[in-house]
Amino acid sequence: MKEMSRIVKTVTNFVYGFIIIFGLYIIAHGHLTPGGGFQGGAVAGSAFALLLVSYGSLNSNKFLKKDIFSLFENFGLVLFIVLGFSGLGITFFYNFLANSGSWFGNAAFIGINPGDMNTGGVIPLMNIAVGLEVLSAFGVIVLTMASGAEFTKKKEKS
Amino acid sequence: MSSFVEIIHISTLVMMIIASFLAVVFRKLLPSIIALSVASLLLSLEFYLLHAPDVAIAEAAIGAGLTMAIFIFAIRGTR
Amino acid sequence: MKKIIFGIAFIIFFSFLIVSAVNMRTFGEPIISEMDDYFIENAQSETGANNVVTSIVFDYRGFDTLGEATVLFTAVVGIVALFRGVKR
Amino acid sequence: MIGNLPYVAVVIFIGLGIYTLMFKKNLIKIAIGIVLIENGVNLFLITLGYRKGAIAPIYTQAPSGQAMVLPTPQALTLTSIVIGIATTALILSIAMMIYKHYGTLDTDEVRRLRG
Repeated sequence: MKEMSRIVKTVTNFVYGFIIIFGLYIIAHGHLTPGGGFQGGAVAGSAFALLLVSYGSLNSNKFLKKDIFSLFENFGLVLFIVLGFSGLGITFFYNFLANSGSWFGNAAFIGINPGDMNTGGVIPLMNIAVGLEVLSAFGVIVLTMASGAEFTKKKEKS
Repeated sequence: MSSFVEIIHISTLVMMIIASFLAVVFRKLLPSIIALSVASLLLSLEFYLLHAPDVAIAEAAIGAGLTMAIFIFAIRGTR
Repeated sequence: MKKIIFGIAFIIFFSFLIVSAVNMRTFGEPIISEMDDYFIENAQSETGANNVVTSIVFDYRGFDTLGEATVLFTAVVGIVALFRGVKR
Repeated sequence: MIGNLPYVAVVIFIGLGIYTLMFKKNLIKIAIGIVLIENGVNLFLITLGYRKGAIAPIYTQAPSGQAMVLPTPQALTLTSIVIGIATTALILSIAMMIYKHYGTLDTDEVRRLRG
């Protein structure tokens, strides 16, 4: 796909950082406000789709590398499985950090409260792992399909 | 007060049905996909009206953004 | 000929769906809700998260999320293997 | 006043999707039909968990003393949406490779040109 006009590229340069920051905010506050790993990963992945559409698939291969995305995807999935196996002293997927006083281990107020960032046990760590995996997976899907569209279309007669 | 919310609810459902009907009827592929994206965005508003903000964020990001990009790559690859 | 048979089958199926949708229980009044009431009551004291949906997704039903992550990983591997011969 | 209108909307979504799967010949059009069926199923799951006059199931800054919507169907729908985008991407990739191999997207043509 060819690159688009200068107006589209200027707006993209201005706006894509804010979209990625908003996605990371949704991932980090997943246990207090609406959001979580899936939603934040999807929002940040749409920023990569915006970059790819506006700059064209040939130019954007210089700053979006498929191998780095694939590496982060594997890292997220392995981190999620390790966090699931860590509570195996009692059951699989046991929340061993909640109400323990260490990382993310404050006891939550019961009932309606303004929210404390330091609660939730193992849930924020799992949010980060799943968010990393979903973000990288959407990046790999969009990059691969954009380079495959150049491959499967009919050659123009020159 | 509640009747106002119900009017918004009913009009969202009716517009969603019209948009998905247009997505099936159109002959050319690009207008059809734009109608599908509009239907998905209205479905996200419907989820918010049913008190499910988590699902509304996910549907707005995935259904209206990434599905559109993937379908456009597929059309560019098959012409 | 094939289109006529498919059309008749589609009309019968669609009318069945319409009848069953009109005769369903009233909108906005769930009947069985013991499990959800337990989740709403005890999610804050057991997991410490304010968002009940996130505590269900990552704590009570972690197996579903594990299967979902595996399905997403498998789909990505399938797409990359399908376009393997494409040079950048 | 609203009655059972959301269930009727679900049925119309699924009916349009099955009509597209039955009578259309283009492969990308068939993918659009599958996406419509997914939307209908997601709306059905959310509609089953709705409770009239309740609030969203989040305790942060909520108004006090009201019932909450059932949270389990929302969690399952969240899983369903991500699986839907993954399968749609796989379907479209296979359609692009079929176009590369046969040169057309019509299903009858693809069946005739076998070999």
